[in-house]
Amino acid sequence: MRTAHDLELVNLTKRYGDTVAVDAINHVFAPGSYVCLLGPSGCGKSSTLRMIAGHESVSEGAIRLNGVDISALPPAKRGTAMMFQNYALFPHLSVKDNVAFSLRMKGVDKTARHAKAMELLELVDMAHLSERLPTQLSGGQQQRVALARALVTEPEVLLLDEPLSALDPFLRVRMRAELKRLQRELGITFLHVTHGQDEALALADEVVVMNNAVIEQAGPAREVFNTPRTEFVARFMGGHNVVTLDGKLHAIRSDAVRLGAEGMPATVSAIEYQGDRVAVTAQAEGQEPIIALMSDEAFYSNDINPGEQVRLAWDEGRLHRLRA
Amino acid sequence: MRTAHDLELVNLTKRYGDTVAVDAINHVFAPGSYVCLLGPSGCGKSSTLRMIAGHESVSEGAIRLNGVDISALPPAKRGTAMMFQNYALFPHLSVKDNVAFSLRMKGVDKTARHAKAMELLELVDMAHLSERLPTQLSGGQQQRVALARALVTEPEVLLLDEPLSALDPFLRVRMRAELKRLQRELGITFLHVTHGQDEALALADEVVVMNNAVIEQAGPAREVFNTPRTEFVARFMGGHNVVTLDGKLHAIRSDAVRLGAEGMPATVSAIEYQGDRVAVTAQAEGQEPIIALMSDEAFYSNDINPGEQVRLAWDEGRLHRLRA
Amino acid sequence: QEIKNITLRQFGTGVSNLNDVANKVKEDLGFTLEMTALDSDAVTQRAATQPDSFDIADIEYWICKKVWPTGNLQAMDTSKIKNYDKIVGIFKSGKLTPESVIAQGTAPSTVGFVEGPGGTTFADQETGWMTLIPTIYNADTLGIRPDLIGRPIESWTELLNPEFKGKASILDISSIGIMDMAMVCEAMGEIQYGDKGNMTREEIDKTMAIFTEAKKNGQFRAFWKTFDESVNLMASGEVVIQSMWSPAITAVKSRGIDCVYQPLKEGYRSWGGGLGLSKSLSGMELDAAYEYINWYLSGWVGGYLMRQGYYSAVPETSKDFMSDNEWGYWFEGKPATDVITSPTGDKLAEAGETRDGGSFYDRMGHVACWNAVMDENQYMVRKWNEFIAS
Amino acid sequence: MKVTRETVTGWLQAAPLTVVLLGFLVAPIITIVIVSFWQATEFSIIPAFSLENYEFLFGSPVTYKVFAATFKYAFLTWAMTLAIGFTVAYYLAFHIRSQTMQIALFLLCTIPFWTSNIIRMISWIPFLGRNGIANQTLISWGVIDQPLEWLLYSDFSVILAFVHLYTLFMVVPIFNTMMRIDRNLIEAARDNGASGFQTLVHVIIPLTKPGIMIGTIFVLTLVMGDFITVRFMSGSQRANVGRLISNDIALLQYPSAAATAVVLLCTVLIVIGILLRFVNIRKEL
Amino acid sequence: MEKRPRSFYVLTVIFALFVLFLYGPTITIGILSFQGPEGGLTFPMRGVSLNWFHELFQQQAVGDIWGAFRRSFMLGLLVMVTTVVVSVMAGLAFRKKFPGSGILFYLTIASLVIPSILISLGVGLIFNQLGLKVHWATSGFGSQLTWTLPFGLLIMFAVFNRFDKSFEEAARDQGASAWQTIRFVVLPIIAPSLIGVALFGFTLSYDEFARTLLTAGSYNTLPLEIFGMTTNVTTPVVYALGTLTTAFSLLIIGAFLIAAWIMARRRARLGSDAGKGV
Ligand SMILES: Nc1ncnc2c1ncn2[C@@H]1O[C@H](COP(=O)(O)OP(=O)(O)OP(=O)(O)O)[C@@H](O)[C@H]1O
Ligand SMILES: Nc1ncnc2c1ncn2[C@@H]1O[C@H](COP(=O)(O)OP(=O)(O)OP(=O)(O)O)[C@@H](O)[C@H]1O
Ligand SMILES: [Mg+2]
Ligand SMILES: [Mg+2]
Repeated sequence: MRTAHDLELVNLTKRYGDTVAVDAINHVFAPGSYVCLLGPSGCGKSSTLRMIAGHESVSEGAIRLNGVDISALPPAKRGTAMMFQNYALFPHLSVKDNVAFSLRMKGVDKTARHAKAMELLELVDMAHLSERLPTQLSGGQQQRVALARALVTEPEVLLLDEPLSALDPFLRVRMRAELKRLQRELGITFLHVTHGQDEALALADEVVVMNNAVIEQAGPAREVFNTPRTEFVARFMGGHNVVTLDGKLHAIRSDAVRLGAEGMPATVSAIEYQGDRVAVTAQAEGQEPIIALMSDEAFYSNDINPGEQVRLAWDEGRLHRLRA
Repeated sequence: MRTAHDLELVNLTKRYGDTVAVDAINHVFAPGSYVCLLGPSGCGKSSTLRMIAGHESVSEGAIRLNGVDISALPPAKRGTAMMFQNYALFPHLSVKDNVAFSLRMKGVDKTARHAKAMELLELVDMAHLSERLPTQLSGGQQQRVALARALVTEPEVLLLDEPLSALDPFLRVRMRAELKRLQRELGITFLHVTHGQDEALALADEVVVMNNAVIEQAGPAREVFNTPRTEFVARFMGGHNVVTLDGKLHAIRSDAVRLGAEGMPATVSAIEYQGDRVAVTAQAEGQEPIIALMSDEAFYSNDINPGEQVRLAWDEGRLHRLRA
Repeated sequence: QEIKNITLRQFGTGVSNLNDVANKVKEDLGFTLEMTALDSDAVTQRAATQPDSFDIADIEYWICKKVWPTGNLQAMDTSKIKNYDKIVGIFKSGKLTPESVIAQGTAPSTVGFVEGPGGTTFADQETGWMTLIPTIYNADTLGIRPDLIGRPIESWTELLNPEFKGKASILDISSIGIMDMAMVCEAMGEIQYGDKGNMTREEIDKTMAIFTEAKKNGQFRAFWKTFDESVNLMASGEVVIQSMWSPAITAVKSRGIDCVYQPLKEGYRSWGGGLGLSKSLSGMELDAAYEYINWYLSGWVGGYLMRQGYYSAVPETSKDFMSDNEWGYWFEGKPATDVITSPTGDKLAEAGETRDGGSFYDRMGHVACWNAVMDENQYMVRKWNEFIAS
Repeated sequence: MKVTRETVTGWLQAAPLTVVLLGFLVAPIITIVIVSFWQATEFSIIPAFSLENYEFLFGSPVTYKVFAATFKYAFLTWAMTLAIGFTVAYYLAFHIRSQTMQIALFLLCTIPFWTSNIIRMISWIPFLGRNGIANQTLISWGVIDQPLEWLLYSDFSVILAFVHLYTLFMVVPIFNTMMRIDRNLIEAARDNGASGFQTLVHVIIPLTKPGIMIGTIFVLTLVMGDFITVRFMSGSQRANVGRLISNDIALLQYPSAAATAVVLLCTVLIVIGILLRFVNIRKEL
Repeated sequence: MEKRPRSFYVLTVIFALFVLFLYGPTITIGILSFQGPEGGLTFPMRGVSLNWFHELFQQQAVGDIWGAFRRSFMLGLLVMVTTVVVSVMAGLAFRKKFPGSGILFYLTIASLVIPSILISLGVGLIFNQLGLKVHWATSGFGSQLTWTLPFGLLIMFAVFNRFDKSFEEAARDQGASAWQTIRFVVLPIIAPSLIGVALFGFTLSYDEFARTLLTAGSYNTLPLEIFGMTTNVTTPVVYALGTLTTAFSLLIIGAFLIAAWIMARRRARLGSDAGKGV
């Protein structure tokens, strides 16, 4: 679905000397959506994001926002704003001044810019700490300030490079709910880079999986999870086994694998407790290890131990053919 | 179960000036077990571990290994070894020399110590890169080398401070399987600090949950997960809702909460897609938000949206009373 | 211990601390002489404060006046000096010729003798115990660039002549500079000094006032402190008239630049240097030191110094080490009959040229004052600092 | 405080430094202070308590003049070295991307320091003199028709030499601080619409302050303690406190030199003390 | 290659001018050191020759350049080694909290900011009053240390601020004694910075004038010798010396860079997986 207000990457390429970090990717991001850019380390996520933000020059191709090629514009003129992984808050400025920074650069007078800054700090629930210096804040608090600072420029697209990776898991789950809430309230596009697939699934309207400098698959979270197109996506998104049947690769969700009396013979090689579920890894001949995910009740009602012989079965209908 | 070969903390206390980082904790670790020390940031996990390792002086109390108080011994004399969060590989030494370091300190001659080092590198599958410098290794590779280096001293207890946090999620899952395998093969105690409860559940024979400088709960992973003793543990271990019934706090697993025609009335406030499952957050009167975890099939067969009125139900038997 | 193994450490300014001398000593006497060349401030400091750092001090008489009371030097027995009798009168009676009057300032004869080996106060006549054995001396005057001035210069007053505004210089060594100033002020008729070498505070104030005024008016391009600076100032044309030392003139000339050591009607400001022995010198080293001093006066060094334009304390012995042409040119003030070269072989004058100021007696006979240390030295120094800072 | 093994090790490790400082810093300063109350004749020091040196010092207009000149040189040199040093450090830190190149360029800047200060100073003279290269070039270009007298033996040449000698002492700490600035901050500023200049003013300069402070400390102390550059480059026509002291020393007026030294020392320490209030040197390195 | 902003070119020009300014005297010296035998310290050149380089290796009329050079070199090495050792020790000490560290720190700063001539004066006075002999290797050496040590220590602060404590803990964990930890872990890791300290120490000492002035004793160090030489006819020999020094240091630094480059190459040949998710 193309509208006039989308963000479009056209043959976007980034080279660092000989390494091609981003290889002629094309993609259209729908306006007002929460997009997660997902992929393993070094696949070119940050490079893509930084090109969009204007912090990295474009080697080839174009970036269009609202139909205009913005790839030669300075960062602040693009209608994008960036939130940095380590937040990059100015250590010498108070929270309020950090948020008001871009207004100050525009020459907005002090009262006006402070008023605006306070408004955004309200939005992220940080107004009460507006006088502090960044070093006096916890990780989560710094993150909110960084968010407020990025939003004060009223961008059409907010770019976030691994915004949650510096937080501990507990906080991470809380902050991601907050990010999602904000994106809904503001109705702008969030382009969020992560390498956690759980984060991507939880947040994204659209998931873009990158690998080796190209986009492997893009689509709604559920689509990408349920119908991975390639082996890579299947493995990377998790929750899937890749099995070879008749020389062809298929994906089967781990929770669709049953241990029972019939099916493929295999040896249990590992058992991983996950709280409310248990992952049983079994090794079948000619296959990569296959994981069967079962509820803890089901698991503990049978007594399965590593080394045991089991049989693996699944409904044919849940098998999903992968592209070679 | 006490044996002669256990590691015991007796009234172990650590103070930094006025802050009490560890407050008179007592615990016995069974030999040969994989223990995860879990808790939020700043609860005193690292301090505890570092006292055991001998890198932090003990303010009060004792640490006994094999019945002997080791708290005054130098690190290398304790029978413990530590693997550091950032690995702390000596940047000027090759992988092999890093692993052979402790033998060199003991005066073992070159051939002997290199042979031993190679043996351990085989164990962690890094023998082929033994000539490289640490900076030429990826995070995962560095981690294995650090592991080999720690194991070369043949410790009875291996201490690991957030060993996986520097890795990306994909690698993290792979490395944790490796850790678990090694611990089994070696049969020694691993004491692993983490703040990821999934990591703890997947790895640990025993989980020790700390909060505010004390141990909140300790026990087998399944016990801690299924029967959290306090509200804190219930929330921190995840997968649980805390509900107030008759003025008393109870924990109920999220996957035990059903949305249906009867039960507690509530409003759906958020929906989080998790791949093979969906978490529906609902707000009931007088309660904290309650999460119902359901399979994606179940979720998508009903059409539930934020703002909708639902009813929450569960089997009485699955409620679990919490200590105030 | 053999004399060959003896090492004597001598320090002084670069004027006479020449390696050629040390080499010749090794050759003639067999022992080692180590030479350290310092700037004139450091010379005073070392003589006064570091008696252990030297065996032989090559210093000027006015410095001796400061240093002797510290007890760092020992008096020398003149009976052990073979050529003592041939030393020119300036250093003994103070008179060059029996008719001469002793010039103002710290004349060498006034600080040349002490009462006995342990004496701390200077004697006013020959006693047989000398503080310094004189070695070198000269008469200083103003150096000029005749090519850039283009008219005769006859008086010290020209230094402050507004014609040379921004092109004059004096030296920034207070005890010497003040003497040049005094020569100028006296010549101008502004001040009548009782003793230029021992001014009263009032005289000092007046002198300084005149020069401070001139400085403020931009009379001076720079002040110089080292030999080298004076050469460069003159050679580069920064300055056309300044107080200067004789070899500096030679150095300027050797670059093919016209430069004259201008005799002036008011006379010369003179200085003399000699060798002193460290207090700690004794035994064989002391003997060696005497031997060295005797050798010093025996003519080779004298000739060497004379051929640079200085005078030897025992001119007679030097004559044997100079050609007739050289003796005639340097000592007698006669026109050169052949090219005159320095000891290191640089050409200093063509045949037919005469030395500025003429013969030894013309020059040393017209000494108006000696470099001096005055009673009001501290006061003078402070005033000098004011002058520099003004 | 409890004496642990750690403290003892600490003391032992600090001992050599302490010994050197006690022997060659504290003791000399104490000596200077004591001697400053003594008197001197032409040739020796008289150990007798007297305030005469200080009375003279504070009673003399020269003292104030010379101190003023010292401050003037210090300030002007500081301003120049800061401007140049900041620019150079900025260039090295933010415009040179490869670390090898940074090191190479930096080393390039240090090489002249291997030639004696004095030789380097002397060599300015043929360049700046009345008939020097600078004047001749300017005249041949027709920029001027009279040689510029103020190029040499003036405040100009003094400050030029100072800047030449000491700019590197400003470059190093500023460069060091700049290298510690998180590059993301610069990008964040750009993202917030700051122009290059605004980034400089609002982000880089505030964050470079510690380095500037340390450089300032270096330069100020070096200039205030100098006695030889002023002499050489002003042709002895100007004086600063250092020269006052060295003149006194030259004339063996040690007590008087010591008194001036004490006053200079106090001045320097006060100035540095004030600067140290703004920066924690140990943390900022 | 990234496109450079215009400010880059402006700043490059400024930097080039700065280098030219720094090298101005060096270049002047370089040119003048090739003066003909007749030439002096100033322009114009009177012929071109290697005469003064030749002269440099002959005995001078006055003084002893090579002796002074030898002494300065020796002293430089001595100061260098001491500076490295003492500042490393002090650097290690300052990482611990020990009573008196505050005072010692401020003393060090004082040592840095105190005008050089005061040290010279003070040390001279002390030796004088105690009747000790000043010598470049005792009083001169000590005086120079008051200048090089603060620098060394400041560099050590910078180094240790960036030094990861867990290296030491790892070493202790591996059974290294305190001394072994320093010897086998800390020193090798900070070695590159120690080269910096050493270079700094040597340069500062080699060029030190004021602090050695009253403390060098009978024999001159090179800067004093050069200063002493100006009391007589100075020849372009001093320039020849300067030129040789510069050429020599360029050579050393060049060799150093090449060595570093070769090392990097050799290591790179082993390959790298850094940054890869393996
Ligand atoms: N400034 C640079 N110079 C040279 N190569 C670079 C540079 N930045 C990135 N690269 C290379 O480009 C590739 C893509 O890098 P990028 O940072 O975009 O990956 P990423 O997906 O963000 O990885 P991560 O998850 O680790 O952040 C990598 O191979 C990387 O080594
Ligand atoms: N060296 C220290 N000096 C003073 N306080 C310290 C020190 N180290 C830790 N603390 C404090 O002790 C408490 C416990 O710290 P500790 O490092 O043990 O926590 P942690 O559980 O490991 O946290 P994290 O998960 O963030 O690593 C914290 O409040 C911390 O601020
Ligand atoms: Mg990235
Ligand atoms: Mg921790």
